[in-house]
Amino acid sequence: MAANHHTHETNKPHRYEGPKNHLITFAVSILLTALAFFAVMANLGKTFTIMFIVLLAIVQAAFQLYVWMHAKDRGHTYAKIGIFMGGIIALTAVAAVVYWMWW
Amino acid sequence: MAHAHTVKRYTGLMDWLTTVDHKKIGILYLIGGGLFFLLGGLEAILIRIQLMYPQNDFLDASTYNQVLTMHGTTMIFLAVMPIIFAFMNAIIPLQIGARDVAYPFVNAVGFWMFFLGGLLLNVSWFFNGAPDAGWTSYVPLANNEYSGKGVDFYVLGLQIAGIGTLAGGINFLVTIINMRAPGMTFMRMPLFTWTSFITSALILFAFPAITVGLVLLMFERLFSANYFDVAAGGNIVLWQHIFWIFGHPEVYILILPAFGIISEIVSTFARKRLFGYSAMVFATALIGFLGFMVWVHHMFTTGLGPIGNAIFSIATMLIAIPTGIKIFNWIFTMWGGQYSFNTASLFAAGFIPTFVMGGVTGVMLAAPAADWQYHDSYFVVAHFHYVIVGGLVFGLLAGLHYWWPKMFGRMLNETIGKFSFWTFFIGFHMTFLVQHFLGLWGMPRRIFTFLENQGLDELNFISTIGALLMGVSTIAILVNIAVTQMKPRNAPADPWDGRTLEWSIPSPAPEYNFKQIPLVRGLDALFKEKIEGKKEMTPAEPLGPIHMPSPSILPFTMSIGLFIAGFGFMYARWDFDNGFLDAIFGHYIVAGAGLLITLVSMLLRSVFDDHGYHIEVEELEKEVHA
Amino acid sequence: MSATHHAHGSLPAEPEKATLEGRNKILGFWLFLGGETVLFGTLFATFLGYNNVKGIGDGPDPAHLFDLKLVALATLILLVSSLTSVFAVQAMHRHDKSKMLLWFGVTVVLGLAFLGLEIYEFVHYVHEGHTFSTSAFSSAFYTLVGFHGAHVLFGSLWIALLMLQLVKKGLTVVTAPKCYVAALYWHFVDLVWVFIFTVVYLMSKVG
Amino acid sequence: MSRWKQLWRIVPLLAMLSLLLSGCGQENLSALQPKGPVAEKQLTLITISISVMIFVLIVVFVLYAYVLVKYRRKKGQTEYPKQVEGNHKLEIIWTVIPFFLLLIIAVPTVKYTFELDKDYSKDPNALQVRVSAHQFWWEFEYLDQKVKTAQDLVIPTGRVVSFHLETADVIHSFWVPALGGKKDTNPGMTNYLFLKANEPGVYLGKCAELCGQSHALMDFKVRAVPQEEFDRWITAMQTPTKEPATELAKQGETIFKQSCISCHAIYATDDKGERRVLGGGAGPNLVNFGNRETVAGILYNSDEIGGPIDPEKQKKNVRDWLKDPQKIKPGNMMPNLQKVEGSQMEYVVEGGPLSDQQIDALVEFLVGQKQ
Ligand code: HEA
Ligand code: HEA
Ligand SMILES: [Cu+2]
Repeated sequence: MAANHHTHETNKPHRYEGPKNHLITFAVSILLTALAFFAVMANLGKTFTIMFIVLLAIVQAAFQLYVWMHAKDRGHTYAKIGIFMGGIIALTAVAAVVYWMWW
Repeated sequence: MAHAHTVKRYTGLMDWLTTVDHKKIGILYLIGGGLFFLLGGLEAILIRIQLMYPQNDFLDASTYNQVLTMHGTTMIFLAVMPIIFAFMNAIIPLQIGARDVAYPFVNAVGFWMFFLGGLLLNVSWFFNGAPDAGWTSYVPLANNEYSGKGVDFYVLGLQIAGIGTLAGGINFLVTIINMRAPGMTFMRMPLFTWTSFITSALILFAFPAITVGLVLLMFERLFSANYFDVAAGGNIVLWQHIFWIFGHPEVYILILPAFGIISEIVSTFARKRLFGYSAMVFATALIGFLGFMVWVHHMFTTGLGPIGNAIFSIATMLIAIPTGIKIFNWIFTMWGGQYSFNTASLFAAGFIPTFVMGGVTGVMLAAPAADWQYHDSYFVVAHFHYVIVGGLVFGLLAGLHYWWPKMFGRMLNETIGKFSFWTFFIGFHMTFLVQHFLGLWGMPRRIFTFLENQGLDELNFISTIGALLMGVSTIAILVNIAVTQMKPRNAPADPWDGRTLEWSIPSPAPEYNFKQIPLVRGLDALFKEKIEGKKEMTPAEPLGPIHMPSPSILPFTMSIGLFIAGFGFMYARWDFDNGFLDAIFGHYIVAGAGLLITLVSMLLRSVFDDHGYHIEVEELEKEVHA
Repeated sequence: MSATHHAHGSLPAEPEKATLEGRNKILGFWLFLGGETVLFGTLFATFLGYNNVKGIGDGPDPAHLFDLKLVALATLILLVSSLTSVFAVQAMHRHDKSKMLLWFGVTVVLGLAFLGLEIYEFVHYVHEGHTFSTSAFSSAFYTLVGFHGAHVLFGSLWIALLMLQLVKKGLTVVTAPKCYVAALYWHFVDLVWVFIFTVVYLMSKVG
Repeated sequence: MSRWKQLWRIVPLLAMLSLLLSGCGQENLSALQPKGPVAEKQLTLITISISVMIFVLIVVFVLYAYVLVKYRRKKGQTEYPKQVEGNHKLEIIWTVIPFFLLLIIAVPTVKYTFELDKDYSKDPNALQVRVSAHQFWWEFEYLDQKVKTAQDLVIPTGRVVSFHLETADVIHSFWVPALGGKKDTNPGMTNYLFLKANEPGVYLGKCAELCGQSHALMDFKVRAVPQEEFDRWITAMQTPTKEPATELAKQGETIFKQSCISCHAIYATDDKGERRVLGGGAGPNLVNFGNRETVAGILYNSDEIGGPIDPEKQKKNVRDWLKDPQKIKPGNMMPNLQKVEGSQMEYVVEGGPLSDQQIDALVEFLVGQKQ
């Protein structure tokens, strides 16, 4: 990955992008939030519900990251690496505290 | 571009307070970190004098705990990290062929935050005593109930310094990603730049954890939160997790740049390219990643149970593999080379075996069942001083002698340099080799004294003598600097027959670094030109005016604001016995005023754009002959 | 490669990426968000440490305390504000300053509305005996949610300030990256809320 | 070959090192002279890993010494040496070999980590002792025997002792290097640790987690005795001491009951004239105090560790302690009995300040606390 190649990639002329994807993301967000809400109301069992709603949150976050925050566009390699690493480390911390704080 | 020509240049003190030049900031970091190193070293000497004899009463128990805490905290956060930042600032832009860092302003903010945060921490000596709960500040010992006011200084001082470090880390990540010269691909970057890159990434991901930790401790101590109060459902292990989620990556933040420095020096003085360059890069990244997955090895005796202990034990041991790759690659860089000895290369040569000795004891510590014997004993003290002093400090001293001409334009004295190497090397091993045995023989760490008749007397005495020898060495280094400073500024551009870009420009580097951005054609860019018979780099652009950022006092005022706010928060609930002081602290007026100074500075920065100024071609031509 | 070279010329399609300074700013900001992820991760860990396992301590049971209706409304507000900040950035790409101001304005108003709700909620909880110092759990709760609230507050002020700059200086290659970055920040704050909504509020009602 | 010659030079050095390793350290304190199966296993693990590490060090040092000697720059070398990029075969070797070396350590590590973390707290054959750590002293409660003591832990040899580790204040860590260890005492939680002594003896115990000013002085003693002697000791602990014989000691008991008993438990005569354990638990339990190895865990009553008690020494120790406890253990919770210039302990004990004569009475009473 050459340096000039990199500057090049961010300089690509940009097509004007309509609001369609953004609106879809909005609809997805609302939908997923509502779904999580109903999943909790529906009493599907503790472990399942928790896993399910956390999964929904992750999906929604991914949508927002990729569409609203443009992580899907070119020139976002480091942005994605940054968020992804941050996420892994955050998750490790959460998992550790949940498993190894009380015994 | 009518407005761009008003050149604002300050001189004297104002110049240093307002500078946004990465090379000057590098020097500021070196001075700041250097002063704190002397302070931390002095504290180490006090520790060692107290432990010279059994039941010595040179320091009392309470003072000892303060000295101990401040020694660890100062050394880690305020001495070696800033010195690392000094080299990153002074060298990275030069190594990647850049005129500047990505955010000159933020860079200055980073320095001042570190410096004032460090100052805040250290003025605790003059107020209500220094922090005394160890550099790890385990709760509940660090809660109000069991420790002095000093821990507030720890919390706020480190918080401010930490924000500065984070800012610096992001600056270097972006600089390295976006500011490389044409042809300087990632896989052509010098290893110091690479390791600093990974270190910056570790800073980015590790410091937020300690930020949260310090916030929790601050709220617990100053605002009656209850995270760590067992009676309120709190749990003290949380602090240990958060501290070490930060703390372990922190030790790799420290050591990786030293690996980089050693790689540069070994390769330069062996006159050979680095053996296994790609493996070195890969190993660095792997160490960085694994570094986040092993923190529980500091908590083997906390009682997490065998499953957790075993998992983190194996993860920890794995780090030996990429580190070993580095060690062997250095040795094989020298293999078939022509290693020559001067102060810089001696320190680098001393690094390799010494660091390995520290590393292998690390792997020993990684075995939980055995660590139950080592933990919190002098064996651990020996381990981490072997990696930190024998590793990192050797690396930094090597770097100091290596890059001194580039930073200051003068060559350090070799005779004094060699003297300081040998005294440091011998003193170091004398101090810390015996501590392994002290630990195994049953001496716990963090004790202000030990009883006689426990078989610990002789080794402690030897250890103290060694520390004094390191003190002699440190003084020799200071003398060397003073002597050198009195000599004329006549260092050649390339005193060591260097291989990387920083040696292609004058010593010290001009403020714009490269008159023309160089075109990089391979690894060891300068060396590549040299063997093709060229004297200097091929420029990648025609000579033209160079845009420079303006100096600014705002980084300084921002940090001063936080410094004041720190005091305000600490003493908000304090009884001064003085109506006026009680009023202004008690109503958060001081805290608010401090924050206001910071916010207004930020606002000013945001509202008034910095157009910078240009250095014109005529000026550039002139400076070449000057 | 200076900002000033472009400042007065015709604006490129993506003004935020036209200068090296702008690109640096965006990249650095993304990385900063990576750090923020760890920051919030640690706060979530703290919260979960006290929520999930044992040690809830004194004070009212969160399962009864938390009012999901209010939180759902807050969620909606924040989601919409995220969308409006997208619109602002799109307007920026069309070089439509007044639409930009409009959408950013809506974003700020929604942000403040969210904050209002949150303050109302906190006051209510405190009346119920769920104060900052009630228990480890309550301390962790206020720290996590409060940190997020502080982010919303900061974001609102920041975007408001940028609107002022837009009015005064216009849309240039200097102001554009700032606006883009502020929008990124706003999305991130919204994204964190998605997890707070899930982990703090919804999960308190599970089981 | 010169490389092998280099190796031989290191051998005497190594021999010295291992001598230092095995022969030294004080018996009863050193982790290298294990006196029980836990410490023995830990030493095995330590030995395995040290051997691997010494092997690594030899390899690195020999290679390195060779390189430093052979490839230093010589006069007249102006040409650059050959620029070598790397060598895949070599790189694979130094990735794979360390991996296997690690395996040698990892297997026993995992095995012992599980083995030594076994929970004996429900095992009827194990002696159950609750350890309660305080700033800066240790309390030991024999759960089945209903006996409490402080500073001196008495255990039977050849029997697993299961410790229930707790704390009254901050984190401490329970460590007896010669028997094995260690584990933290965490507020609000109980940790379990088991140890076993092979042979009779007195082993030194330490606090291994910074716990405040006198962390350094938070020592305790483990006296391992044969089972019968242990049983006798338990019986002695359970049997009330006799009324003090001398006037002085009687006076001492009166002062004790007035000034000390709110914190310290001891056998004394209650209102009904019955002798039983009276007193609070905020300070160390003083039952059988006269038989303790030390005063305050650090002032030795005998000339050598585990030796017979020297009554004069013991009296002096008790008196020194009572006259200025802050000097001996800075930051401890015990109030002053007399006025002490510049003491960091602000208050003086209830009924105090005591005269020198009263202190003598207390000393007399306390040293008499034994069967
Ligand atoms: C620069 C700092 C630094 C570095 C680089 C390291 C490196 C390592 N550390 Fe260390 N460590 C500290 C600083 C550092 N440490 C500090 C400050 C503490 C104490 C904190 C406190 O409590 O105050 C500590 C404590 C500490 C502990 C906790 C001990 C305890 O408190 O009980 C452990 C346990 O696993 C550990 C392990 C390791 C390991 C496995 C490495 C590895 O990275 C080492 C890897 C290197 C090698 C192994 C050598 C080279 C390799 C070869 C030649 C290949 C062949 C080798 C083998 C097959 C073994 N360290
Ligand atoms: C970067 C980190 C670093 C560095 C460089 C050092 C350097 C040294 N350290 Fe320390 N150390 C720590 C980090 C570090 N240390 C940490 C984290 C702890 C744990 C703290 C804790 O438990 O909480 C610790 C603990 C620690 C202990 C254990 C104390 C205890 O547990 O009770 C000891 C004891 O020997 C010690 C000694 C030394 C010595 C002799 C040096 C020497 O190498 C120092 C050499 C330097 C000098 C000798 C300079 C002397 C200065 C002058 C001569 C000039 C003076 C003049 C002026 C000020 C104008 N250190
Ligand atoms: Cu570690």
